[in-house]
Amino acid sequence: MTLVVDRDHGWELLRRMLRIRRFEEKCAELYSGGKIRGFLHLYIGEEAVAVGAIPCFSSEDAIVGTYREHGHALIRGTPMGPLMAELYGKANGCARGRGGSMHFFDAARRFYGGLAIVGGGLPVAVGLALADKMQQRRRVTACFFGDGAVAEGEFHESLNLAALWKLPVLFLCENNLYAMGTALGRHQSQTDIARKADAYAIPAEAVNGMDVLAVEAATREAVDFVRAGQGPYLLEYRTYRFRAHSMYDAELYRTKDEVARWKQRDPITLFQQQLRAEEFLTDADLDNMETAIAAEIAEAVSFAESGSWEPLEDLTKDLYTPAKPAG
Amino acid sequence: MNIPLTSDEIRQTVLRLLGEVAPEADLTALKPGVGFRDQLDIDSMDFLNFVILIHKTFGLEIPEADYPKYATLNGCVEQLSDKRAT
Amino acid sequence: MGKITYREAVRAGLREALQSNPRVFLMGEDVGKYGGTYACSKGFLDEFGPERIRDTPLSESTFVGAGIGAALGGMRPIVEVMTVNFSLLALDQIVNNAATIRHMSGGQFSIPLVVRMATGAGRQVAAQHSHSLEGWYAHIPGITVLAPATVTDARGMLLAALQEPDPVFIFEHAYLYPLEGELDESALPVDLTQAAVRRAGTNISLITFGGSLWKALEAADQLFHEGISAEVVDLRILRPLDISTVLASVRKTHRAVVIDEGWRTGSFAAEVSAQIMEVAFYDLDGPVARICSVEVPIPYPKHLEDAALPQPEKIVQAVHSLMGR
Amino acid sequence: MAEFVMPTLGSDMTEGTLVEWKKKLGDRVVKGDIIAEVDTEKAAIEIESFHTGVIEQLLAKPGERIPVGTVMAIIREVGTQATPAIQAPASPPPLQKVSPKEPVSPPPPPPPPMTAAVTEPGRLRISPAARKLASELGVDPAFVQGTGPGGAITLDDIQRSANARGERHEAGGQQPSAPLTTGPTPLASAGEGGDRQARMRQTIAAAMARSKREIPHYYLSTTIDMGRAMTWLKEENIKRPVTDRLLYGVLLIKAVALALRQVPELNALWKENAAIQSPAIHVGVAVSLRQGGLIAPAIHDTDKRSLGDLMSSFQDVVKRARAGTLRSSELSDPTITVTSLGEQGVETVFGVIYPPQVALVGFGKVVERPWVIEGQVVSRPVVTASLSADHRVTDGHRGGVFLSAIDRLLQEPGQL
Repeated sequence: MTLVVDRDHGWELLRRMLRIRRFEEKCAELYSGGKIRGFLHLYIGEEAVAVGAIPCFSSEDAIVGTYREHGHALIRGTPMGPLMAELYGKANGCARGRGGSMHFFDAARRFYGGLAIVGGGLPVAVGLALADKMQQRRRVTACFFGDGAVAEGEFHESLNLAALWKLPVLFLCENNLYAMGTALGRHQSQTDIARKADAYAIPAEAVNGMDVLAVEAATREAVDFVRAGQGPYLLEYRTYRFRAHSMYDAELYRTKDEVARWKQRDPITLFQQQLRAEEFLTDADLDNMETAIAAEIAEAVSFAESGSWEPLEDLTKDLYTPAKPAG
Repeated sequence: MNIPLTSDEIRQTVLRLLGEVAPEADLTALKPGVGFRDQLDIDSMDFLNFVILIHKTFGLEIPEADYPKYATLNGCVEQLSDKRAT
Repeated sequence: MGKITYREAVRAGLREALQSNPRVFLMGEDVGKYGGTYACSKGFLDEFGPERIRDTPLSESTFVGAGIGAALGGMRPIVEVMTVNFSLLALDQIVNNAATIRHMSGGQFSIPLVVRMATGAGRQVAAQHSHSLEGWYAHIPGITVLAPATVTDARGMLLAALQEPDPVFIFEHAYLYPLEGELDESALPVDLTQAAVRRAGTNISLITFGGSLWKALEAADQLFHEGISAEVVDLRILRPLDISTVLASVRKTHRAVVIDEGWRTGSFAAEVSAQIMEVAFYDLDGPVARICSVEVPIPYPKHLEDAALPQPEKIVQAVHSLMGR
Repeated sequence: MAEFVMPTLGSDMTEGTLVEWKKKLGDRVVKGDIIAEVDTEKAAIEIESFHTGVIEQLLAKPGERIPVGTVMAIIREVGTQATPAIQAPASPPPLQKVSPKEPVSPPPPPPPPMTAAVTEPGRLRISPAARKLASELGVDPAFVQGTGPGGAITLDDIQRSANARGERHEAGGQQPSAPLTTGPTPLASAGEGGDRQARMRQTIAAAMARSKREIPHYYLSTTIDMGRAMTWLKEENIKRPVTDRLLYGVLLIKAVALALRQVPELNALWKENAAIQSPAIHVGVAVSLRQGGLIAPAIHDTDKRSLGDLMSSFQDVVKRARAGTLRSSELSDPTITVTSLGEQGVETVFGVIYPPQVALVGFGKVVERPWVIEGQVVSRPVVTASLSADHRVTDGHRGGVFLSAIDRLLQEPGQL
């Protein structure tokens, strides 16, 4: 187990994970209250990945995500208010309310969103990296995808092209063991996802996705590799989602005790214990954190509640760039 | 399924049918209690056509003996309301 | 007869198919352990076993192509693509193999394949999960395209499709699954050649299919109370289109509104309108109106999604303007 | 002679650039020899000749862009006469494009359909179904007010205008006036509605004046017991659904038609100073047009038709008369006219004959009158039938026989 070097960094990692956890819990609550509609895919249990990985990228780098992207957007820096407003579908949402839970976008932070078709983001990430390479920009594109995506042709086509053209893209597989309702072993012949990268001569590594420090260390190393122009790299974060695939799911595909077993490896609980062991964390510290986070969430909710609906007349606005007439 | 029409809807329909028989007649000033033939330039041919339209629209068999009951707007509405209710 | 939900009707059709023919098997995303995204194959894994109820990886192109291959190889596959949104990844297999091989091989092979997928919007799941693209599929010669809108069609169309020697695509509007309806057992197995007049009328023909049928019927109800008698025609089959039933209706009413949840430009409604114009031109008392989706990616917020989709009020308005009211 | 043309070099390639000729004028070339090198966007390609012979002419020059299919050289096949050299014009003729695959530029996309915009001047906005109905009913759409989308004329508009059109004439007098002259009904003539009414009036006036001027009318009338007829009619109508019910007017028309069989002289037309009996009996029925004006279209072969058939054509004729959409033939050849003014309260009609007819029968209103049957005074519904006849053609005696024939016929309604 890697050691926490200094307290502030330890606090920052814990605070971020808690921030995601509480935000997602609030979402579940608001969903059942009918405030959030449509699909909602929660990130609870996988927080260590986003918290450990995303800060390794510079503000210049690009992030391409999936429909389970609340945590990524929060850590990337999009304020909680616009995210909550987007979940409400309000005009002050980060995509003006048009996308909802699966489609967060933030151009200022080069967050190319939630792209909700499984595997759909991979080719896009390869393209972003191609543009960087052709314009000699030392930037990295992070491409998050789930274990389900490795079954899509786009996964294999993207890895091949990225390797062929030595493109600065970092493939980040969040393997939470289930593609919606199908366990990894029932949809992959080769379940060691990192080994799939060998077929395309892409260096790859499996990482304990429940250990935020391990995620951070492995990701920092991979980012340096890619930023040095040595071509793509793949990390397989082995993690687990404690909640259903989405808010419509009876979880028939896994057993209760399996979930319970994984909860013993809750990344937040584990990290708290480590901080306490290294005397970096007291109950009071934790309470302060939780209070601050709760306040942030409350403010985000009121920001969303106070937001207005986009006027009907704007239905076709921004279908094309303004120079061209809409429609 | 035969949704029972309100009396106002029946009145509207009767006026519409009357308009088809006598398109240029001014139905706005029609007195509901007075016979059509006294207010409008309608002859027996027009009245027969009117009765035929009532028959087709409301699916009712109207014996000649009942013609007088359909001579006024009120008469028509009254006849058509209870008849449709059966 | 009795009231069942559209979902249960689909499941009953699937079960009967699986029970009646050992060559029939169901393949698709989460059809097994998960019981189907819309629970249309709930309990099937236990009842029929993993050999005939196959969960697939998320590889639409491959498992649809595999369905084609299995059909060529003598099986009777039913492939479930979760939604039409994900079927885009399999369009190459559908257009270039399923629809083409028979003709291109000079009639040597036939591909007895049924593909089912959900379609349509209305559940606020935003643009990438809310497409209505049946019209694209109805453009492809070599396949049959069905749009069951009623419980009876949902129950009967699959079985009828399994009698077809060539590929059949069944589009089940996602909004319909939970809705209850009257199952008419006497109509089984259903016919796959004719449109159906769901409500007779004399002043105007409302022509539609799939999920929009119920909006057309609601509009017809509103119009009835205004003294306008609207006839509602459910196309049921998009390819081959039964235009004669449509023309019989338009020749009677002289007016037509086509309702289609696809985007207006190049929609299936455009094709229906063109065929009406080409054949019943001299029976038309006004231009054929179309009520389609506004041409935008379907937005997540309810008020915008509702504004984008066809609605009964929009149908009624179109009828009013056509009738000069 | 064989032509060497630019071949297709790829499914998406429409033209190539000649890099260089590999053969000179007069050279022998064998099928399969490389004859030229052509450059496409993709690559430079050597092209073989498909003919064996001698190069007669080279029509293309290196560097020229040549569409697929264009003749580039002429090869005289071995053993054929050298053709006189085609005069190479001073400047190379533009290579005419013969390539069948020349994609014809698609016609410009049709302009988006104009919705409310007015179509170009003179072109009427009218629905196809309405245009068809207008021609069937003889209505001129130019004068119809459109209520459809964008002011377009609809079926209802045509139907409404047809129904209303008859009414646009100023109120005519009670006197039945002559039918309008023959030929297409003037109602359909162009011109404002107003002056059409005036013209209708003028025509009626001319006919009536001529009738009074030329025809020495004599008048007879008789009162007919309608008891049996009315009773029979009541029972008959009970048996009939509302759509097939009869009006008593039909009995009168049929009686007149059958009576004419007994007195055919009254069923004649006066032409060139002589009455020509008509082989067929077409009774013209005078139809009052609501805002005045009159028209008397014929019901063809009136005597040969059943009461039910007569009733439906009677209804049809009245409807079309009032819609101003009668066929011209119906106006031109009634052989006698019947007019019934009972509903207007008239007891006896002293009508004016419609030239060239020679008789007119009028009926008043049916009234209850004391009536003696077998010495008993009873109350009976009676009607006064009157005959106006042309004394040049018939005398009162024949007129009387005719009227009593009508009377007798009405006493056996079942036989009508």
